[in-house]
This record gives sequence, structure tokens and C-alpha cells, in this order.
Amino acid sequence: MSGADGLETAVEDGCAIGLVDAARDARGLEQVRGLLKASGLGLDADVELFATARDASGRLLACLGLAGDVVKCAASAPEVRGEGVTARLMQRILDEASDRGRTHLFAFTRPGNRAILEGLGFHALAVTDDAVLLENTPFGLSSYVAGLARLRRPGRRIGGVVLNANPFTFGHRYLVERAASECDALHVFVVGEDASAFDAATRLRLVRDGIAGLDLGEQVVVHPGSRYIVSRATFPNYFLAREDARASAAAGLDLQLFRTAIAPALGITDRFVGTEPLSPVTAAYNAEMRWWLAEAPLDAPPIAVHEVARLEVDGEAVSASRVRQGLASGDLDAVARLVPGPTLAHLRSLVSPGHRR
Amino acid sequence: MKAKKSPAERPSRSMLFVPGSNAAWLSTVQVYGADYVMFDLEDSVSVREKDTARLLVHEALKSPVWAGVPVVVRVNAINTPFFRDDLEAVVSAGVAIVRLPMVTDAQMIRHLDAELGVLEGKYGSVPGTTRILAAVESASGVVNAVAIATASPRMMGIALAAYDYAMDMHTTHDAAADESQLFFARCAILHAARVAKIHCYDVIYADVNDTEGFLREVAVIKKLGFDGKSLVNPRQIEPLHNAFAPTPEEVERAHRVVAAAVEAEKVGMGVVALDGKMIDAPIIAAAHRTIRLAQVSGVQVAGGVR
Amino acid sequence: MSGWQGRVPTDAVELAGLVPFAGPAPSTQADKDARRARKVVGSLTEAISRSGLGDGDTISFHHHFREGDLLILQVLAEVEALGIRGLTLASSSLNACHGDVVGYIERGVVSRIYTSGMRGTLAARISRGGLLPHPVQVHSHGGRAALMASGELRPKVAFLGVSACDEFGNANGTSGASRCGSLGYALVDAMFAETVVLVTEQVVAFPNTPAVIRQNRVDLIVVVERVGDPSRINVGATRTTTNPRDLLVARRATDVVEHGGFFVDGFSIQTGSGGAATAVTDYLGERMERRGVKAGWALGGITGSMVALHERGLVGRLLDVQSFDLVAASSLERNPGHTIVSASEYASPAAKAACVDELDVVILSALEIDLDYNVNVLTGSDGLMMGASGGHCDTAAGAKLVVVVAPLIRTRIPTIVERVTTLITPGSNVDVLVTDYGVCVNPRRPAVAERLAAAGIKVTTIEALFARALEICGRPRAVETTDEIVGVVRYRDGSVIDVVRAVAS
Amino acid sequence: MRIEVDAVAGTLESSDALVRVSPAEELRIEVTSTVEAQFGAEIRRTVAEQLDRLGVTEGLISVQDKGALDFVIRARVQGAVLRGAQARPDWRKL
Repeated sequence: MSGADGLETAVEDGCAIGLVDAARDARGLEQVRGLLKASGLGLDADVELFATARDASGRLLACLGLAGDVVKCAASAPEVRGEGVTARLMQRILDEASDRGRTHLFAFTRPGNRAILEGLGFHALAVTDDAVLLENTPFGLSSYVAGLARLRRPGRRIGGVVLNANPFTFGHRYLVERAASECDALHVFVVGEDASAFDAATRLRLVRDGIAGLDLGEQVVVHPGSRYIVSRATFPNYFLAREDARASAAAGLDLQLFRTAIAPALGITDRFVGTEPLSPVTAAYNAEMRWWLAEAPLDAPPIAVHEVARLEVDGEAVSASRVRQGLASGDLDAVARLVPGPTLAHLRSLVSPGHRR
Repeated sequence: MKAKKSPAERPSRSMLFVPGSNAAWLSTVQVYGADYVMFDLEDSVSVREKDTARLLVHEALKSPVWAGVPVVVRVNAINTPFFRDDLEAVVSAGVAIVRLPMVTDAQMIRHLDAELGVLEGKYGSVPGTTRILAAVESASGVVNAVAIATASPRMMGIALAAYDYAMDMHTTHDAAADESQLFFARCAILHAARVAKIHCYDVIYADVNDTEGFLREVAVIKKLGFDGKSLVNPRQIEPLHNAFAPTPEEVERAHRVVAAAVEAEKVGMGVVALDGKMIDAPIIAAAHRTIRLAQVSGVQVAGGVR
Repeated sequence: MSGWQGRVPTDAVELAGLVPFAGPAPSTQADKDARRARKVVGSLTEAISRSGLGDGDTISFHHHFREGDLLILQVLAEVEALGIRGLTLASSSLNACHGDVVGYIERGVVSRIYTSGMRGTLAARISRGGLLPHPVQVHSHGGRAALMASGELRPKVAFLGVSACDEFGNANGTSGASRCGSLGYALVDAMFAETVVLVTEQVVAFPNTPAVIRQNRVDLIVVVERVGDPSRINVGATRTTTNPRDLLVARRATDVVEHGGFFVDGFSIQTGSGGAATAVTDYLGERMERRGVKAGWALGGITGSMVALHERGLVGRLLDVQSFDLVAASSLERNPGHTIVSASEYASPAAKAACVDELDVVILSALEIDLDYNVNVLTGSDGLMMGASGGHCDTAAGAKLVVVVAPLIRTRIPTIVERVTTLITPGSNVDVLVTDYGVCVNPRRPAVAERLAAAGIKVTTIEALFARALEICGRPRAVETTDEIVGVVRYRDGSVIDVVRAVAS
Repeated sequence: MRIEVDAVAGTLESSDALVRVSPAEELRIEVTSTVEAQFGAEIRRTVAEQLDRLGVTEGLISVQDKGALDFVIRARVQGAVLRGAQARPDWRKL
């Protein structure tokens, strides 16, 4: 650098840090959309707010978004790429998240930003060619995995199933039954995000109660969902219902976590999944599952993937969306043929007077 | 027991404000040569960070970074839920001076005095050594300035804060435009300070980049007789100190006055004369002040660093 | 018959050993295309092929675009495509923008490096060892010219990026789009390289005068889209700093310059770049006006601040080896008193005269300075290379008053240490250290200390400042290294003054 | 002192440190620092000493240091622990 010197002194970056509330600041949001677009990124619908850096004239130079507990949609103008501004944006996001009671955060970004985020206290959980998922604690995943390990079941062949169960149907029960019949033990994970028609606690209860009827006892363990399995953090597109290039990258992160962290903790050797004729996002997820769990060269043993054909009733596959449609049209008799007793009882309580939705 | 040096012996032109929540500033600003550094727990610290700023200031006061430097801490006002905790945090760390904002009457100072006494006892400081700087920011504070300034032997200074005062007076404060709306308040606290024989500090000048406006205001308050000014950025220190520095001619004359006085005393003369003019005690005192100021300003008679 | 045959006797004793005229060479002057084709080639690949570059040769570059250099990586890509390996990369300096050189080292394209300094991932990777088969030779700017003069460093091909040149290769850094200003470092390459390839963005009409690199040194010319990004010559530091710590150090340094004994009419000075150095220049202007003192000349990397002093009549001449910003680059064009010096004229100990030897005052920086005033501007206290030798030891050797400015502490890392991690400039050449915590004077310079004290400048000792730093920071653990030597530090005379060892992981 | 809830103190700015605590049945401490090579051991000692002084025997403690001086690290550890324990400081013991 300098002729006689060898040193340069950092100068103040001169940026002003502010906020754009995605729900209220339409103009600010448009500017953010423009900046993201210039960086080849889209604006995710679930981002609640953006921390922004502007120059003295008010021009938007950089942004960083917060969606629930996920930091994402980071972009900056070419002239400001650097750690200083990102650090200030992140500090603002941490403060805003903390005000909302969120201290444990994830970050979803391009692999190129990994080093900067690691410098800001984040730790990488999974990396694909297009995306990296990080969390802002060194203990998050390791604590979760340690907790899981305590629920290990003995056996040689250990199965895993992930259900949203929105709500739990005979179709889900059939999948669990089939999987259990092929394994010494089965771990069932119920998606934990409250982004579905039925809240997470209800879905978990209906799964537990519905499976109890199968009398499989200790052989099946039903786990509440976590941030590390089919969550807004690991698999945002599942919840954004979006079909863009990121669908694959996001599923890769989720599946990588399953294979490298969750499965080893429980000794899972086989993953079971229903065939998916209806939801394109879930179908894409299934398609990628085989690659990431069974084939990808990862530092964890491969997991066999089994697609189980859907149970059919009245000549049509049983699905949760079919149940919801029946519920919406008030046809409880049709619904009764699709769901186990505990689910039906819950649905009846919803349509009884005073609970009509 | 920790003993503290009396603040009256030190120059007090500049009092640099530092947010008590800012770790980098608390780690570095001692180098800028402000006569006093003031850690702020009040306005510059968000409610969210009051607790952590208190801890940071407490640890800073005890750290080797600030060892031997008399630090001022601005606590939150008496009627806030933060006041008691602030005070305990800083007295337990041996703070030299507590700046109390929003002082409206002498009773507040007596209350603070009593609280300090209790805490000094609890934490083993020499009783009575924690000094008080009162900031008046309202009409009643200005009107009660003399009572406030003389309310406690702990009082080391009185300061004016313009923003709230201007609002209380149904006007606004825009230093760059005009300073007439502060004229009465400045005179009032100055008189109070001189009656109480304590320091008197002027308001902050918020626009760091407006050196010209800053110096204009400094010229006004220097002429009025202020000891110094509260500052919001280290870059304001040097211009302020330069403005307060006596000229080489003033220093030279001061030395001659003092020499004449010493000579007169030596020969037992009751009356001192210089260049045929009588010199009385106030002139001699002023000459001593000029020499002290010159010493801290780095001014030398033979034209050294200015 | 053309009338020239038969005029010269074939057997005259007087002509023994002389060659008789055999007719004029075929003229290219009439054919525009042929004239152009003498030097201008279609691509970098063609230029490399025609240069005869082969395995194990040395290629050289200048770093006038600093962080905006786009040439080195372009050339390495072409060289690799041609299958050439084992090259010595000799750039006058390397920057953070050259991180991708790591890949070329890993793939065997580059196996030796000569440079003034390194930073970023390239520097970090080399510092950790196991990457480069031979240690990096770290030289000063003057030392580079001396290494070329001695023949140790003799580029087979110099690739010199310029914004514009004519078809014969007359080039300067002040015409065309991507102007870098001075071409002082490149001049040495043009002088000593076996083959000189100008890589330009534009071929302009002959003659492109005033030429800095002259046609008689240029072999080949190739046009590329971009050679460099001048906006990154001085990334982020073009405006005057508002950092109060820089300003504080700068004000103290200015006091030292004013009272250090050389602040008299006609004095000469070099200040360097960066926040504090620029501020020194600004403050110095005020002092010069107040005291009625004018500088005869300023040397080195020239900044916009120095140009301002020149244009205000406070500095007579600017001798510019490297333009630190676009203001300086454009001043070369409009100010006749602002001229270019080559790295050799600037600082080479092997030159018949170097400007540094006439220098009165230099302001220098330091990553570390030890209790003996030895200075390190190359490695951080974590042992990783992150700076550049630059003209540090050259100017320190020549100047009469050498002032090192540095913050005492950089985010908990003390600048003063017991023993510098890497020695670049020997302490016997350093006179004063100015920090934000105080000023101290090398005990070898009692006269300077006396002058400063007499002017009322508070002077402390380096030991006191060191103690204060330790009190504030704690004592840093010494860096752990392996036996592998990753860098050889050459003093300006070519001797080895220190080595850099790989940082233990 | 027992850490009851997740809590954070400090910032990621230069010369500061961000300390994060979470309840747990064991004590785990993770430190990353920009000055790891020079001060890693000293920072760990300071963190452990502060936790000891605050009587913290279990919890997940992560410290992201940006070149903070010792007093800053102390204050940030105290801040995060007191917030996590929902407790008030004992100024005599700090």
C-alpha cells in the first residue's frame, strides 16, 4: 500500500443505520427490494423488518432482514461490501430481535457471507453450494443433539419419519405403521412451526394420541419438532410456498442437518416418507431426500430412503389437505373416513357451536 | 479507604461526555486530554441498556485504564427508577464526581449528599470525598442556582443544560443561530458558582462539524467567565483549550504581576505596584489563574507550542 | 541499381572488422497495419507466447492500482492456460485483491514471490506455511530497484498495466480512462526486464507525450478491457479523517515536525498515506502558513493533501513515485512542479543518487515498534503477514528526522513490544515515536529530545508507554511459530535482516 | 447464581464483547476472539473468574470477543449472567 508506510487507518464508514418495517414502510421496502434484486436476491414475504445502512443522501447501501428468528436477505451495494457495515446492521438486528424476546437466531445466506457471519458470532450448521445456515450460539445444535441422544432406542434398524400432520390422518398413521413394521425402533418428528392451520401443540397431541391406538409402545418415539428439522430456519420454502431456485438449496440444508446431526444422535438408519402427488414443495423435498440422505458425500453415514405409497380411501390418496377441504365444506362424515378417532374428536370440537372457524 | 484529590486544583475547561454503554470509548477516550471525562448513564444510554451500562461504568472506574483519573459520572435524575442503582454502581467503584441532571432545588442536592454519605460508608470511601456537579436544566433550577450551588460542601461545580431549559422557557435552543435565550441562565449559574466558589460549565455544542459556531460560542462563554464547557466529541477539546489559553502577552504580564507581589511581600510592602499602577489581591489572584492556565495549555512566554 | 553498391572497398585494411552496408531493411512506415503490428498484438496469450516466457521464468508487475489491480490475475490465468509453471511472481507489492494467487501457487504456476508486502488471504495462507515452496522475498521499494540492478531479480517479462499508450509504447499514467498517476515503480521494470509488455486499455495517437515509460523500452503492447480500477487506489481514505485518534496523533506529530529542528525554509518532507498521515499534511500546512515556512519539496507517495499544499505555494516541488489518490494522479498533468521519480531515483541504495538521501523529515507508521525502536510494518502480532515494507527502511535510512506515528493500542493489541515480530527498519534509524498516549524520543537522539522539550512538548520514554500499554491490555502471548521460513526480509542493500516463520496452527 | 433464561449483553462492535448465556445442567464456556492468538487464554481466565465470582456453576456461556479490554469482558459477563439469572448485582462482590 503506502510508499513509505505499509499501513492505512480505517476511516469511519459514514453510514447511518436505520430500520424498515416491512408491514408499514412501503417505500422503504421497495428500496430494499431493489437492492436485493441488484444482488440477485428475492424479497421473502416473511421478513418482518430490515436493518438498513444509508449514506448521507439517504441512498440505501445495505440491508439485513429478520423473519422470526431467522436473519436473511442480506445485500449491499458494491462499494460498501465489508465487515464494518454488516456488523452494525447485525447489531441492530440483534437488538430488535432481543426486544421481541428472540435471542437464539439463525442466519440463512449465501456461502460467500459465511466468514463474515462467523466473525459476528454465528456458527455454521449446514452448507450447500448455494446457501449456508448458521446459528448465533455454539451450543444450539449440540445441546439439541445431546437431548435427542438420551432418547435413543436399541436396535439395528432405526427409522425416522417427519410429519407436519396438519392434521393427523389415517395416511400418516399408515406411514408410521409401515415404517415401524420394518424397523426395530421408529422416531417420529412433528414439525414445530406454528405456520399451519393446526398449531404445533395440537398436531403433536393428535399424532401421539393417534399412534397410541397402534399399540406400538416403546418402539415408537414421537418428538416435538425443533428449529433444526423442517423449520423456517432449515427449510424456509416449505413455509413460504415458493417455487424459485432456492427451493433446492433450502431443502439441502434441512436434509444435511438430519443426516449429519439428528440421525447420528438417534442412530437412524432409514428414513420413510409418503409419496407426494399434491404439494410441489413437499414433492421436491422428497426428490432431494434420496441425494442428500443416501448419496451426498457427507461426513456421516448414509441413510436409506423409502417412499411409501399413499393410503387410499374411496379411490383417492388420504392427505391432510383433503381433510381440511372436507372440514371447510362441513362434510364431517367424509372427514371421519380419513382420520383416526382423536383427530376426529378434535375436529368435531372445532365445528361445535361457539368454535366455528 | 480511598482518598481523592480535590478537583479544585485541576484545570476544568473541558468535560467530555462519553456514553456509558460504549465499550470502545470507555477504553480509549482518556488519551484526548480532556480536563474531565464524564461517563453518561443518562440520556445517551437507552432504557434497554441501563443495567449493562451501569456494570460497564462500574468496571471501567475500577480498571487500570482509568486509575488515577478523576472521572465524572452522570447518573439518572433523582426521580427516575435508575437513580439509586446508578449511584450505588458508581460509588462502590470509587467515583470522584457525580453529575446529577435535572436539579431544580437545593433539596435534591441535600438528598444526594445524604445518599452519598450512606454509600461511602457502605463501600469504604473517605466520607465526604465524592463530589457533586449539579446540572440545571429548568427555570426553577436557574432561579435556585445560588441555593443549589451552596447546598453541600461536596459541590464542585454547576452546569447548564440547554435543551430542556429552552423548552421549559417556551423557546428552543439553536446554538448556531443565537445564544440570547441562554443569556440569563448563563449569568445566573455563573453568579451562583462564584458565590459558592465552584466551577461553572456551559452547555454542549452538538454539531461536531461546525467548528466556527463552536468557537463563537466558546468566545461568548469565556468572556462571560465560565470555567469550561461540556463536550460531545474529542475533536472539540483542542479548539476549546486553545481558545481558553492565555496569549503569551497575558502570560508575561501575569508573571510580572506575581513577581512584583512576591517582591513586595519580601520587602514587607503593603502595597504592590507594577509599571506605576496599583495591584490589589484580585489582580494577583487572576494572574495566578492565568499562569496555571498557561501551564496546562502548554503556552510559554518564549513562544513554544501553542 | 540503387547507387550504394560498389562504393565500399572490400579489402581495405582500414575497414577490417566492419560490416559493409547490405541494403535498407524493408520499411514498415508506409503500411499502417504493419507498423502497428510491430508491437501491438491481439491478446495477452499472444503477448506471452511472443515474449518467450517459459517454465521457471520471472514475471513482474507494478502495484500502482493497489487494491484496484486487475492485471496480475489476468496474466496468471493466461499463463496457466499456456501450461507455463514454476514462475517467480515479482510485483512491486501485492494486496488483498490478489487472494486468488493462492490457487496459482497450489497448482504450481507460481512457486516464488518477490514483493514489498502482502495482505488478505494470500498473506494469511503463506504465513501459515506449507503453501509456497520457497519463502517470499520481501523487499523495500528502493531495495527492489537494487535487487534488479544487482541481477538477482531480473524479470523475463514485465507486464506493465497502463491506461493508455501509443503504438510504439509511449505511456503515462495520466491519459486514458483508468489513470493511476505516477508510474514510478513500473519504470524500474521497464528498465531491467528482458521483455516489456505494456498492457493498456487504449492505444492513442503517436506520440503520447509526455511519456513516462518510453517507446525504446517497450517490446509488446496488448489491449485489454481493464487493467485496474483507479477508484480502489486509496479505498475509503480519500477524504480527510474525522477519527479523533488519528487527529490527535497527527497533531502531536506535527508539533514534533515543527520543533524537531528541520522546520526551516526549503525543508523536505515525506508523509505517506492513511488517516493520520493525511492529517499531518493538513496540519503542517497551517503551521507553515503561521510560521511563514515553506517546504522545498515533498517526496514519495503523493496525496491530494500534499497537492493542496503545493498548489497553495507551501511546497515547491512534488517528487512522486506513487500517486495515492486521484487528486494526486490528475495533479501530475496540470502542475509542472509535480513530477515523477522512479523507484530507483526515489530510494535505491544502488542508484547513483536517491532522493531519500536528501530528505529532511519523514512520517512513518508501524505495526509494532520495540523498546529499541526497531519497527515492524510487515507482520501482525499474531505472526501473519498483513502489511508492506514499502519505503519504510529506505526513507528511515535517508531522512534526518524520522517520526513514527502509531496508536499505542489497536483493539487490545499493544503497538510497543519488547521485540518486534519482524524487523523491517532498524531502530538506529528511528528518531521519534508519536502515539496517542504520548511522545518519546530515541535515546540515540538527545538533541531532538532537547529541542522538543524546549518547545514545551511533553516527552516520555518508550518504556513508560510500553508499561502503560501492558497495564491496559495485559501482556500478549508471544506468537508460536514453526521452523518453516515463509518469508525472507531483505534490507534495502539486499542483505537479509530477518526471516518470517510460519505461524503454528 | 442460576441462569434461568436466555440472555445477552454487549455488542459486536470493535473493543466490545457479546456474551450470551442459556440455562443448562452443565457449565460450558465457548470463547472466540479476534485476539485469540495473543489473549485467548487470558480472556478465558477472566470469564471463568467472573462466573466463579457470580456463583455460576451451570449454563451455556458463549463469548464473542472483538478485542475488548479486560474490564469490558468482566462487565459483559456480569451483564449477561445477571440478566439470565434475573438478578440484581451485588456491587460489593463484583
